[in-house]
Amino acid sequence: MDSVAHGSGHVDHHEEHHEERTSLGVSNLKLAFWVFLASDCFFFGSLIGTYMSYRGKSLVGPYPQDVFSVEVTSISTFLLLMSSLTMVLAVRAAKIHQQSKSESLPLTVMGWMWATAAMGAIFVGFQVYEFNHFYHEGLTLQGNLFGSTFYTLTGFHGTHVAIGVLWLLIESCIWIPMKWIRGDFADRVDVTGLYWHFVDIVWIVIFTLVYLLEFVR
Amino acid sequence: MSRFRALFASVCASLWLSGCSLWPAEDNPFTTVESSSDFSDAILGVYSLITWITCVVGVLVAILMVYVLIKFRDDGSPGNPEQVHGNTAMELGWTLIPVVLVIFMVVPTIRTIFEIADAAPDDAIEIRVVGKRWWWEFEYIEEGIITANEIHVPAGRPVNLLIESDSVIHSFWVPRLGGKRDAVPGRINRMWWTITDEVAAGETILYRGECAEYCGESHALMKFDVIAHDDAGYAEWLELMKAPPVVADAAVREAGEEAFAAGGCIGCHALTNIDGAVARIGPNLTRLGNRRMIASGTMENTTEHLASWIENQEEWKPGTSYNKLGDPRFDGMLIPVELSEQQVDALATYLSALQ
Amino acid sequence: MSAVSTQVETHSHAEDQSTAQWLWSILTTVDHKTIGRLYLLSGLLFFVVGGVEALAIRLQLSVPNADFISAQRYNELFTMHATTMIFLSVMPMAAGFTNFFLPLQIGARDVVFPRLNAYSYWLWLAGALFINSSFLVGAFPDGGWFGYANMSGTQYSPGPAMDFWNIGLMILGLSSMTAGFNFITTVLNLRAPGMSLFRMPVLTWMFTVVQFLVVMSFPMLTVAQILLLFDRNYGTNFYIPAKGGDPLLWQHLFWLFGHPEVYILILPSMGIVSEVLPTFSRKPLFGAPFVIFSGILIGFLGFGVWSHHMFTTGLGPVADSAFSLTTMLIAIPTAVKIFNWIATMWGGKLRFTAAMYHAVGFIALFTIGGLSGVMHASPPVDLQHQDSYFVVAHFHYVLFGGSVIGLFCGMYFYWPKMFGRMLSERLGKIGFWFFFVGMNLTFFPMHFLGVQGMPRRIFRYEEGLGWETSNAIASVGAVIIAIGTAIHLYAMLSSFLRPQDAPSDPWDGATLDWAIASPPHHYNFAVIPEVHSDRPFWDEKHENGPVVSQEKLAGPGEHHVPMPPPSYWPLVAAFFTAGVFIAFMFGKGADGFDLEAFKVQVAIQSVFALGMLLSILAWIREDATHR
Amino acid sequence: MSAQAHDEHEEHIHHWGIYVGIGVFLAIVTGIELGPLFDWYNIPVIVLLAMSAVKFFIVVAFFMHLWDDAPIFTRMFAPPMVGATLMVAALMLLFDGYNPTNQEDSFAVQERYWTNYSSECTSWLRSSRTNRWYCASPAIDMARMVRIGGGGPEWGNISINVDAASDPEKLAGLTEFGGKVYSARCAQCHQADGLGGGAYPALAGAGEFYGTPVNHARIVVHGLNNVPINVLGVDYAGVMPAQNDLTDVELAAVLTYVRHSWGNEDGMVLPADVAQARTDGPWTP
Repeated sequence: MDSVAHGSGHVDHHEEHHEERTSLGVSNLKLAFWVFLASDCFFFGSLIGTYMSYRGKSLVGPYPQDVFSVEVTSISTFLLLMSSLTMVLAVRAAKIHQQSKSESLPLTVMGWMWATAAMGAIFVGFQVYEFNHFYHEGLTLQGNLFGSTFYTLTGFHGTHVAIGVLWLLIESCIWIPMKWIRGDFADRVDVTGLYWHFVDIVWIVIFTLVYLLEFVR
Repeated sequence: MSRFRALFASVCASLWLSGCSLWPAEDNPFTTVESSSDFSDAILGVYSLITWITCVVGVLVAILMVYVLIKFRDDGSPGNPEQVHGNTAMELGWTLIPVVLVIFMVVPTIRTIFEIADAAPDDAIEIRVVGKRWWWEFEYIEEGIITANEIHVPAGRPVNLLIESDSVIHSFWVPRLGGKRDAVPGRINRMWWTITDEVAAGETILYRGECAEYCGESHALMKFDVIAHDDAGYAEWLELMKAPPVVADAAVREAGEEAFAAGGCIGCHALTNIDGAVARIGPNLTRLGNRRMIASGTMENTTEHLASWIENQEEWKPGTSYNKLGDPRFDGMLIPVELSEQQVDALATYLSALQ
Repeated sequence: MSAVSTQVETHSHAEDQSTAQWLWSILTTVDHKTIGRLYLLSGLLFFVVGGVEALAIRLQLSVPNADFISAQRYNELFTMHATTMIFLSVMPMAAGFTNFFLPLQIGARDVVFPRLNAYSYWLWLAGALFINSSFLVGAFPDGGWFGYANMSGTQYSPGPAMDFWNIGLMILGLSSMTAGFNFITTVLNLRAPGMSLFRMPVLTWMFTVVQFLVVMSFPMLTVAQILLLFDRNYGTNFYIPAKGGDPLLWQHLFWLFGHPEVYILILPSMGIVSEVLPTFSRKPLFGAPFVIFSGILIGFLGFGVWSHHMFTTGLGPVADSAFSLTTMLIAIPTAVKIFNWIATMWGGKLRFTAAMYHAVGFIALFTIGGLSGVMHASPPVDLQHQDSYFVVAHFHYVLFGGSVIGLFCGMYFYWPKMFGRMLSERLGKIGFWFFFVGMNLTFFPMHFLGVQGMPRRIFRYEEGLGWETSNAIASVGAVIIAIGTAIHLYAMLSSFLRPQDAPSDPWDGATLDWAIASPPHHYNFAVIPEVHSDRPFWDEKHENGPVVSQEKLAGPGEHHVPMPPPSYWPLVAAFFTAGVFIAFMFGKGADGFDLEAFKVQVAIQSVFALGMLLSILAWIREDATHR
Repeated sequence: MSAQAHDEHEEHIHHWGIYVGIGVFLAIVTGIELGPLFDWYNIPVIVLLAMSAVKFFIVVAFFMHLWDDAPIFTRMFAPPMVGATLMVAALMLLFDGYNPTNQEDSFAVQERYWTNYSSECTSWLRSSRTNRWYCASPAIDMARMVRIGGGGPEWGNISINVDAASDPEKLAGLTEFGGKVYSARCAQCHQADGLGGGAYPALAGAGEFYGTPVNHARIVVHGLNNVPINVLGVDYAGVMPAQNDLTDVELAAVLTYVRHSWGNEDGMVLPADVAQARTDGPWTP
């Protein structure tokens, strides 16, 4: 429910040539999105705070060492990292296409976005597999504190990634080819990129605090 | 208790409206400004200091405002007043004054925090306080006595309270003996005080307490008493509680014990003079006759009240009957069997006779 | 809501629309002014609802051992009184002023994302109606506005009551956050040329700080409520002590949101007073940058003080000292603000209009409330004050004496600009005195009740505790406040019966919003003025500075300036978003996780989520085609 | 998009090689971090956190372009990031029981829960990774858990070793211990004399109703929820609260006590029967 409706009804004028004047010279959409990321910082901050506060306080039941199969998780971490790379290349391609002012279909941009979406989808797939595997190992949402906090934190992150994949697919398959976005098309792809990178850095924090910290003496 | 603290407390207490408080304990049993323990002495010290500072500042600001409102009314003369935008010196001034006042308040505050929080002396009487849904269970850990809604303590000796809850969050508060501590389920909060009032031989002083944290329907009816004795009185109370009372009148005893078993009271209540009555789900009824109030401060302890309480708990304390929520986990009071009139009276007279 | 019927036209060339056309124009409005009026009037409506709940509470507490109202009904009343007053009355009224005046004061034609602005209002309305719909099901929330854990869990609040409260507040939280993104971007990006940040009016500064607080504090509430929702629906054990969970986690997360929330409630009123005082003292706000900086400082220190609500839960001396220090630090910027207000009046030519009455009343009452607050910033004192009526007195002085009287000051000051009609000064002053006297009669005795040890949220008290007289006086005072509210409402409703004849600058104001028509044309500024100081309109009128008033810049009457067309997608998207949240009500297992209930919930939720997705796509598509 | 904003970004398109280089660097750092997972080497916690922080800032600075983008974005993102980090640290401090008395208190309180908790685990799982046993049956009766004082095993434990004892010893031991459990948990409704009354069925002489030991155990372990039954000619449809928080031995003892009191002579119920009853699920007529 964190996907914010990105209405883009600028206050703008019918005359094409008269551009919208902004006081800071930055795009409204991008500025609003950074504010959303600031808010999401506190959202994940609270979830990570809950997980870290309850770490080691489970009375009973499977502990992290008992269930973590980190080979799977490290592969999905690599995937998410590389998807961040493809996303940056997509944003770069969008800027080039924007400057070249060509009317043709920005295939390179769509290509990179599909790659990102694909890797994101695989990451979510790994996440679902991991949840299933842990469930059969006895780690349930209701069983103990570790189960509750772990599934809530990684579950909400997984939902954010899923929303990101959906956003990438809709953008690359509907908005861009059907020209729903006109003019500042690089701006839209840039904002999608910001969301994806934010979700990636949150995973960097989660991967370290939840998984790696368990195996470090 | 460090000597310095006592000195500091007395100095500030004397500031407190020259000793005679506006709300004396006689007609304000829950007053927070009359101290009867070292804990509340310390609090009263900081309390009166900060109250004085805030009142003086409040009066000064009020005077300043009234002056400005009267002096600078619009006298109808044309033109605008001098367009003053600001004055950094004054800004600095009224930033530093509050800083000084804050320092003046913070230093004694932090000193008192650490004094209140230091560990209780070893010879303190340890009492486990368990907040339940709408009554208090007190357990004298060394003595092995379990009672409800009344704490008996000797004046002059430190009392260490281990406050916890087995239902929702309550808050243990005896205003005259010091601040409140929340009874949080899953955690033990400590508080200790020594009653400083002198208790004449054979006499007792009553300090009333209440639950301060919202805990459901009968949150308002969860009061308890702290009764201070002199050392002899306290020792005598201990024996009383340990030895099961003898009910002289045999008829009352038989009828009472029969009703106690028939009504299923044995399932929840413990009673020293009935063997097998050891359950701790309901309050411990040992020597119920001696208690001042019943149903945790809801009504005076008379046989009629006891009978009507057994008859209909919901009317006295809303929310206490099981079937209200139909949920066995509810800590309410339920008599599983319809008791006849005589059985209720027999129970009431029997329990009142446990003196 | 009938008050809205005669007045609100989205376009100033208001021909006689049929009621259906007018209603459709409301439902599809994207004009920040219409949304501002909707927020204000909805806030007023719920202020009356909250007031009635308060009267019922005071009735039950007027005499000892009263049984006008049962314990369960009383617990529901005080929960809904607090939730209604905070989330459904004071915040929307402040949002109404923010929506209406933030764009005007920075010289913008509208907010950056007009449809997102409409979406926020409709989502807010959905949340408000959803919480109150619990009344129809007979399950009014009874866990307190704070909903402390392990009492708000299924074991001790088994019914759907706390689910209504929990999910309703999540909807309200999301609506406030979306509005926050919108306003922060508007303030930063759509300022008039020449208006640097420090040339913005103080009211807009306070609105901006509030929006930052909203955006950064509501996530903590949302997370706390998600964890409570999982505990209640799916049997997780975040707050269940039996399995290692700690009820204090809820208190930490709730008050991490809670304290910034109370600054969200007070800063708009501080901004309004900082505009009203200079106008009626005929001189600039004394030390405006200091007032702005202290507002920012109050806002962000607000994130570091949350545990002063938890001094009695035994956090340990170190935590208590730290939070006591940060709490007392907030007293300093507050004092700076109060002294600056008084210094503004010093040397001025004070004109006592109804708005000025309320502004001076605000300073007096807020000072008392602030000082009584400093008293229990110190943990030893707070051990006696916490959960007693002293705290009730404190926060009613700052919330009623501060926020509410500040908002009513804003109504008497800005009504001509918002609705184009003057409010009767006579009724305003009478209403103020009823508020002032009633408020002091009600809440000052509560200080004494607190010192006499009366705990909060008790539905009944016995005689002989010394609490009788103060409670009786308080109940009488509450009736006087009710009369004052009635007088104010009468003044406002009767203003709609009079023609729209308010001048565009009734109080000789100093900021851009007074430089345009009352009520402003739908495009606000035909020509966006150049700003050279923090009081552009005052400089034009009194210091023959550069011209900013629209009459002179663009000539009188209507101009054709294209504005974004109305759109119904915000309403549709808000409906589906609310549906996604409300579907959680159906996923509740009787005792922990129940797969069938979860399947029903997911089915309903995916339908609404799909609807939300499609409406967002249509929303974006609409933008592309309407270009 | 505003015109002048566009020119500003015009020349800032980096060569794709930079991004790929950064991507590779991040991958390498992540690879190093995985060392302790496979027990190749250990990394001190501080170093691990530092490595993650470096990855974090690189992604924020270069992939999210905060390094060369408008400063307002950095000013918008940095304070909340610092705020969120401080909040996590504050919550960890407040919850780790910095206050020493909290620490040993919470162990004391949880130790009480643990003893109640461990005795109820009906099925255990062993982790294939650490060979540690852990409880896999999450169904814990909350009511019993939460009662700190009450409901404790104040009836002590059984005097005999049920499996080893001979039949007569077993019967005597079970009935003696069962009596104590009965008076504490069952007398409240079925009365001490087993005659019940009102909404509660009599147990004396109800042998043919509760039938085989496993059936009898199923009725008591899972309870009855408004199931219409007929005991000694009287119809009941009330609620028999589930007693699943009692252990197998306690239930076997109380059931044997019932089957050998007030004139009943209906054989013994053994812990194995109770265990079987737990898995068979609730009894239906």
